[in-house]
Amino acid sequence: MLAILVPFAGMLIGFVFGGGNAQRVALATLAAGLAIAIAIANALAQSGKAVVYILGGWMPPLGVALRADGLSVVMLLTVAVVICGIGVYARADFGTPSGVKEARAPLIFWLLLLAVWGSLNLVFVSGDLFTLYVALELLTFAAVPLVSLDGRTETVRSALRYLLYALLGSVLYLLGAVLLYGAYGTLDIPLLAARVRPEPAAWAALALMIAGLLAKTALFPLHLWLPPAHAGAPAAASAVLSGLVIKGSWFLAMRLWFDVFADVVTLPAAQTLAALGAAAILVGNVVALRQTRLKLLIAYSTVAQIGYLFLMFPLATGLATAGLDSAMAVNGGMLQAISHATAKAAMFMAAGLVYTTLGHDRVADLRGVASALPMTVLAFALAGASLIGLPPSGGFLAKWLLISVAITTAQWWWALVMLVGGLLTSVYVFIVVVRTLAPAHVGWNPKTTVPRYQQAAVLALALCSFLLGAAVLCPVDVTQIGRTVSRNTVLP
Amino acid sequence: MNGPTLFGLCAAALVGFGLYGLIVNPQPLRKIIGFNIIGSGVFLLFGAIARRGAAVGMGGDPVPQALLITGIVVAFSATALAVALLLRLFDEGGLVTLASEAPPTKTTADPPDA
Amino acid sequence: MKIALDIFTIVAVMAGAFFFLAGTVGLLRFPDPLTRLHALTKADNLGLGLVVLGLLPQTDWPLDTIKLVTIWLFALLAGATVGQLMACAARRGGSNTVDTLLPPNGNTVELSTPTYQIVGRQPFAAETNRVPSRHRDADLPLNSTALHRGPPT
Amino acid sequence: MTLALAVDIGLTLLILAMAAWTIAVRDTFASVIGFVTYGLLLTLVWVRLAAPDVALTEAAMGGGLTGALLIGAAARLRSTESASRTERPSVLTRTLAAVLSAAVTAALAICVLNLPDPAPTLAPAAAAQLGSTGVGNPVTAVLLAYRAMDTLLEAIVVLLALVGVWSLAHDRAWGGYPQLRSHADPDGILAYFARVMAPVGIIVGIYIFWIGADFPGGKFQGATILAAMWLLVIGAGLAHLPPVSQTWLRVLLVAGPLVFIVIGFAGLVTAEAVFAYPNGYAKPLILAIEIALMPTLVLALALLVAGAPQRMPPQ
Repeated sequence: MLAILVPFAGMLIGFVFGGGNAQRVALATLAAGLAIAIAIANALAQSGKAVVYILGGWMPPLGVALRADGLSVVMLLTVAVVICGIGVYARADFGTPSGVKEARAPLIFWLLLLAVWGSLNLVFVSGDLFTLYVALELLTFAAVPLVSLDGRTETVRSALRYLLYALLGSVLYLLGAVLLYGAYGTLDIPLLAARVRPEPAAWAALALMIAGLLAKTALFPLHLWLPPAHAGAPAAASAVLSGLVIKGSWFLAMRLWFDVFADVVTLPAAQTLAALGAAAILVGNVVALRQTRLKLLIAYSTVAQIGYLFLMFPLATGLATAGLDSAMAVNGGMLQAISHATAKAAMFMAAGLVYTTLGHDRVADLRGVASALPMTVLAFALAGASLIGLPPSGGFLAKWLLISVAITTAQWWWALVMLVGGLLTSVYVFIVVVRTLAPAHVGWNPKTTVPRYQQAAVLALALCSFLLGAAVLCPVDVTQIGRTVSRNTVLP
Repeated sequence: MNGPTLFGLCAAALVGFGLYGLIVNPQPLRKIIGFNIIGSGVFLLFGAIARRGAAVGMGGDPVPQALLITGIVVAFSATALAVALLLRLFDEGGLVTLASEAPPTKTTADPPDA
Repeated sequence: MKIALDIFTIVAVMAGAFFFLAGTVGLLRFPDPLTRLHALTKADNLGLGLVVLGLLPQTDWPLDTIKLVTIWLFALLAGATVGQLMACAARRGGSNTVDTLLPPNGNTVELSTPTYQIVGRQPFAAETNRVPSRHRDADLPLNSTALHRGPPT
Repeated sequence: MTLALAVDIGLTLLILAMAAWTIAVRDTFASVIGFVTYGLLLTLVWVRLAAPDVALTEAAMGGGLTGALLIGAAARLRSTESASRTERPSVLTRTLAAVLSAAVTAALAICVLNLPDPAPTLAPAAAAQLGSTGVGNPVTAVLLAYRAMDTLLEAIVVLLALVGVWSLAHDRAWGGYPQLRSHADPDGILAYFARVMAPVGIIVGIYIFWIGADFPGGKFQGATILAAMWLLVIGAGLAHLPPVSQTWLRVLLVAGPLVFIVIGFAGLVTAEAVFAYPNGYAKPLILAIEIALMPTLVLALALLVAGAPQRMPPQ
């Protein structure tokens, strides 16, 4: 499938040419990848069922299949858009300086950007648990060096800590996959879904795999690695890490939960996940409020937003046990993931521009930013509105869907957590925006002027997030394409 | 009790040992070793499962055996990356620990282009 | 004929195993690195040699036989090289800290630590002149560990 | 059968003891040595489990290269040993960790004891299709035909890890030489050993690679041996690692995956699916991929051990 191989091929070619050429290859690959994602989405919408590709003509269980259903395609598109936005933004930060044949940070950044993209696409479309393991490891190896890109001691330490968490996560995931193979003799997701039964092997596999993925997604209380890692990386890399990378392992957790273990999961297990999510929302938001540095504030806000992503599990399970279609809860979760991906990428890049302009990112001292960077502050505010959940943003729609499901399934406490979380989020977003609106000191000049296209890229992503609420107008339920069929075969 | 079951139980114990070492040992290098022991435990379990699948004249199920080779190579790459990070940390300050000396609020958040 | 070969195999392999045992006991009981190395190389060379010799009648001529003998030869070569390198390192380390090579009271309390320390510091000994200064700093505490010998308590 | 079981039990006990010692021993260097020993014992287990391909990989990579990597790191980190020993986790942490580990072990043990009988297996399916791949070793067939995608991704994993390791260079050393920590004396015994050993090792490596199509062995095992020989020669001071900016180095590094991708996509034209091989051409194509992957893996594995570039090339 082109979507996976094109980024990797781009990475390999960029590696050979090195230097400034790597950037050119990367940007060309970005354009091609975006086109491919749109083509796949189009194919899916035309046919109305999942696009399945059997690699090498070897049927599973012996061979490996790639499957793009509604969920995958939505994520493919999101990632393509966000990566392109980040790519445009990063041209200024990671251009190879003239006169140098090749510089370390730019080359590595562009190669890893493509690698992150390729591995995310693989996570979204792969239909085989072991291929997914390799994809997770690829994602880890691409993400960890992004953290330590500037090579300061503190970021190297964060990167090492991140790597250890991530390795533990993937080895636990692999352990679960091994148990499943031992019990059911296949690693193919649809085949497994048909064979898996509620018994010790499946429970242990579910627990291990989900625990491993939680460590990689940084759900509370396994979030300790995230803030220093995400805040320490350069702005464009933070946007990749916070907006996209964590969504890979979250997506996989969701895929396992709904597609593989649909008959195994229980409501109490889902409630446990959501309880962790709720704790993440409260702790992450409260700690974010107390941060003095803008990037750390945004990083802790990521910890909180990850919490929302896990509230959908009991809601969907609750709908399913009530005999209703769980699509509404799943859509809520997906929308939350998409709006967070775009909003958080925009916020980190906005913080990067603020830093470039001011020379620091202390929250207490942001005066003058609004006059120097009007587009950036607008983008930050729009992205913040999406995180808070103000209409018509994507965040609003996501939270609205989740809250209404919570009320339908009589789980009002999750709705309460979401409302409190939104309130806390609004406090720190407002603090930041209000501070930036304060007039600058007399005679103050920006340290560096920021190129207009960087601001535009940030604003575009923020607008994506803000206007995502329009998805409610979308006539077809895109995420559910190609999923109903498999669900019917799973359930007797 | 037969060979594969025995080694499967051994693998279970190895995962436990490795996990304990990974959590308890403060030194990063020891954590990396702990990770490798967990990894080998997982591989051993997979190997025992492969051996149970012996059929049609093969000593074991070839699919897990091939995946094991992939897994071992991936684990080696992970170890190499972790060791490289660790040595860079050592080069920087000589202090090799995962505990941040500073509370997280003091972590500098400077992009490199500053 | 077959049974004679089998008996030969059993005797030779057992003799080899005995040398391995003796070598291991020597490794544990001998007082200083050089004698320990001596014990170890005896085990490797003679023990492995006897095991290989004993297995020869059981193999298919010629490929497996040649493979076995080659394995033994390479083990000899590697053992001799590493033994030599470790002895050199022990010597160098010992030239200024002779007493560190001797255990505190001749018993085997800290069996393995001294040998490991010597292995561990071996790379440093020769490279101090070609690595950045920071690595030289690393060498200093190392020597002092060697002086204290054994894990600090 | 009982004798075999006795051997297995003895092996299991040894391995468990070695793992426990590796975790518990205070001295890091001792722990690393313990881990290498443990890896070699595991190799024996793989033989007992009738997985010679895995045994070769484990011996070469799990014991060998990982061991070299860890020994090098432990030797450099020795000076921090006493400092980091002071930070010990609290009793509470240790108890919780022990409980958690014991719970995981118990859960796994229950699963192991409850594995279905007869075990599900793909061996018959793999055997049935073996003829159309043209190779005789089913493990190679899985790696390069049935699940070719995984193998391609694995090569990319190794490369990506290498990029990650290189990214840890200092800016001023970018494009320079990775510095293997050698203590070279060109007339010393190690140099002599390398002169004798390297040619033989290269032959052995290529042999193991070549027979991989039909017998236990293959590119990963062979590449590891070749990488080890290269490192030996460099460690003995007879050669240098190339600077990371060399074009030939990068071309060779990406050649394997790129050839793999190209042949994979050619399958789209010649055999109607990506990674499919046209009838009758499976074996030559598989060989072509393996040969292209070989230098990639040798270089990448050796350079992973060597670490980030540290010294600038002379201007």
